[in-house]
Amino acid sequence: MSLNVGVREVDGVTIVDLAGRITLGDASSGKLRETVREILGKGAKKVILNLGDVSYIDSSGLGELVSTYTTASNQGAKVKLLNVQKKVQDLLQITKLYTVFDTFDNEADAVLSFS
Amino acid sequence: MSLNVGVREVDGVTIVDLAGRITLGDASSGKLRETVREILGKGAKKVILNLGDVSYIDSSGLGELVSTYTTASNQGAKVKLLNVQKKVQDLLQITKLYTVFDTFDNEADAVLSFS
Amino acid sequence: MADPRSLELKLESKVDSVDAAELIVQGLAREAGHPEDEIDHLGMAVRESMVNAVTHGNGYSAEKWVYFSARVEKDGGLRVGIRDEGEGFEPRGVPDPTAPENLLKTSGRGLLLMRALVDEFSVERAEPRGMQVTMFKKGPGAKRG
Amino acid sequence: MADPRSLELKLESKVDSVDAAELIVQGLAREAGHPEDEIDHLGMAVRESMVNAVTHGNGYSAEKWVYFSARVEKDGGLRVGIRDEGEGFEPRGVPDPTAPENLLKTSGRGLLLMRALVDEFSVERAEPRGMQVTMFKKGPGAKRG
Ligand SMILES: Nc1ncnc2c1ncn2[C@@H]1O[C@H](COP(=O)(O)OP(=O)(O)O)[C@@H](O)[C@H]1O
Ligand SMILES: Nc1ncnc2c1ncn2[C@@H]1O[C@H](COP(=O)(O)OP(=O)(O)O)[C@@H](O)[C@H]1O
Repeated sequence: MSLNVGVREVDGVTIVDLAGRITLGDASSGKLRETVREILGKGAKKVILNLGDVSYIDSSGLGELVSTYTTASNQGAKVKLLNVQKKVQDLLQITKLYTVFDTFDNEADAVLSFS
Repeated sequence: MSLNVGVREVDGVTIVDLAGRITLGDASSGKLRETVREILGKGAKKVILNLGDVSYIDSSGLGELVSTYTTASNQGAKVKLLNVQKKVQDLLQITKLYTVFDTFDNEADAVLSFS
Repeated sequence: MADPRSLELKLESKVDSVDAAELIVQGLAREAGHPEDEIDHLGMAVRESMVNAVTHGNGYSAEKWVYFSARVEKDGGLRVGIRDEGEGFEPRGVPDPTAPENLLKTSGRGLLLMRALVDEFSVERAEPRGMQVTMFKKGPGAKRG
Repeated sequence: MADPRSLELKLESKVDSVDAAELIVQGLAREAGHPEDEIDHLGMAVRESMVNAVTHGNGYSAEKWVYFSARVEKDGGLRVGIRDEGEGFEPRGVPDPTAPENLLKTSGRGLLLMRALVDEFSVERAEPRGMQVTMFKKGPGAKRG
């Protein structure tokens, strides 16, 4: 149960590609948190979390997403979500977190939304 | 995890219809054994076990089939198998029990084989 | 028609037990013919409840057990029980995580998710201690209410 | 590519633990993309081994545990370990159940089935007591040997 994290940049926007599960008790949460801290440390202000390959998330994982959001906000940065799978979308709905996150189905739209 | 057992007669042959799982630790094994004892007690000499709806069997279940076979033999009766599913057939193969049991895919053929 | 079956386990207070309970329930639901998205939902609800039992309830203690039970009914309905040996808590005292002032908290969404993901849900104090969670997912043939 | 994951459980010496281990392994194998008939075979092998640990090994004793572990590798290969706390036995002393003189025995086919149903199998005495069974099923992409 691991989370793979990759980072790339497109037109001044930092895209974090996530693949796997974000749940309690594995190294996954730590990895996401650390990556985002690093990115923000380098001065990134526009961040997209690509959840296209995140098949599973639990309430701890949702907490991690929120933590990413608030950490970024505190440093004047913005976090948006890309390619949220139906299963995860359902959880954002139930928890009303969809009111917190801008979400996109298309990478180009997500990148453009920052300008 | 239950086994359902039904008994009927066709042309002097007693057909025992089994449905479910035959495994250790549930009431299933007892049920099969008891039914066969009853049938033999009533003088049946030609018995078919219809395994068409038996989806799962373990080594205890195989032991039950063998026990049925030997109990019957001791009373001059014969037990044959009908509609053995692929999964169960594989186990008969591995254990060479296919050399003990006559098996049929067709009820009419199975019934005829006794005459 | 599903094969009625049930199992009861005493599980250690650790994350592996969470995974185990989730896999077991998913397997039983699949066998009973539940559709894939319902299997996922039930699995998630069980996961959340097991996490609470292991963390908040038993505090990962090697001296405390999680009592897990699952029962498949004739029509495929699936009842799951999860009991811990912790201090217990007052469910009515848990703040609503969807209230605007709580929306940016990093925890507190487990009970909300459990309630939303199954057909029946209850959480109450257990004897002699701890909490008892019970959830029920209707059989695949049952009309949704 | 499968998500590598693993779990270790201490299970009671009862039939419910057999069902639990089988469901867990089937779930992991399904997640890792094994085909249905291989999932069945692995599940059966695990069932047979758990039955031996619970009955012959631990004699259903409430004081003895079955130590179960499962590990999914990157390529989907699945390794399962089952250890009991019984007296142990000498595997080479077990009669061949396919020999003509044993064919009508009502038991003694478990080890034969386990060996036939997985890709690698071993059973050996464990420290400080009991038996350790290890089985391995290759990942769904691996060439069958
Ligand atoms: N089994 C339990 N034992 C003790 N306290 C619990 C238990 N389950 C839940 N709680 C309490 O209820 C709160 C809310 O739980 P939950 O909604 O699952 O969110 P979270 O686990 O993220 O805090 C927990 O923070 C905890 O204080
Ligand atoms: N874990 C174990 N501990 C002690 N003895 C065992 C164990 N597993 C197997 N055995 C011995 O090996 C024999 C053969 O086992 P097996 O092939 O599984 O068939 P069965 O369980 O039907 O007898 C058993 O009868 C038992 O004597």
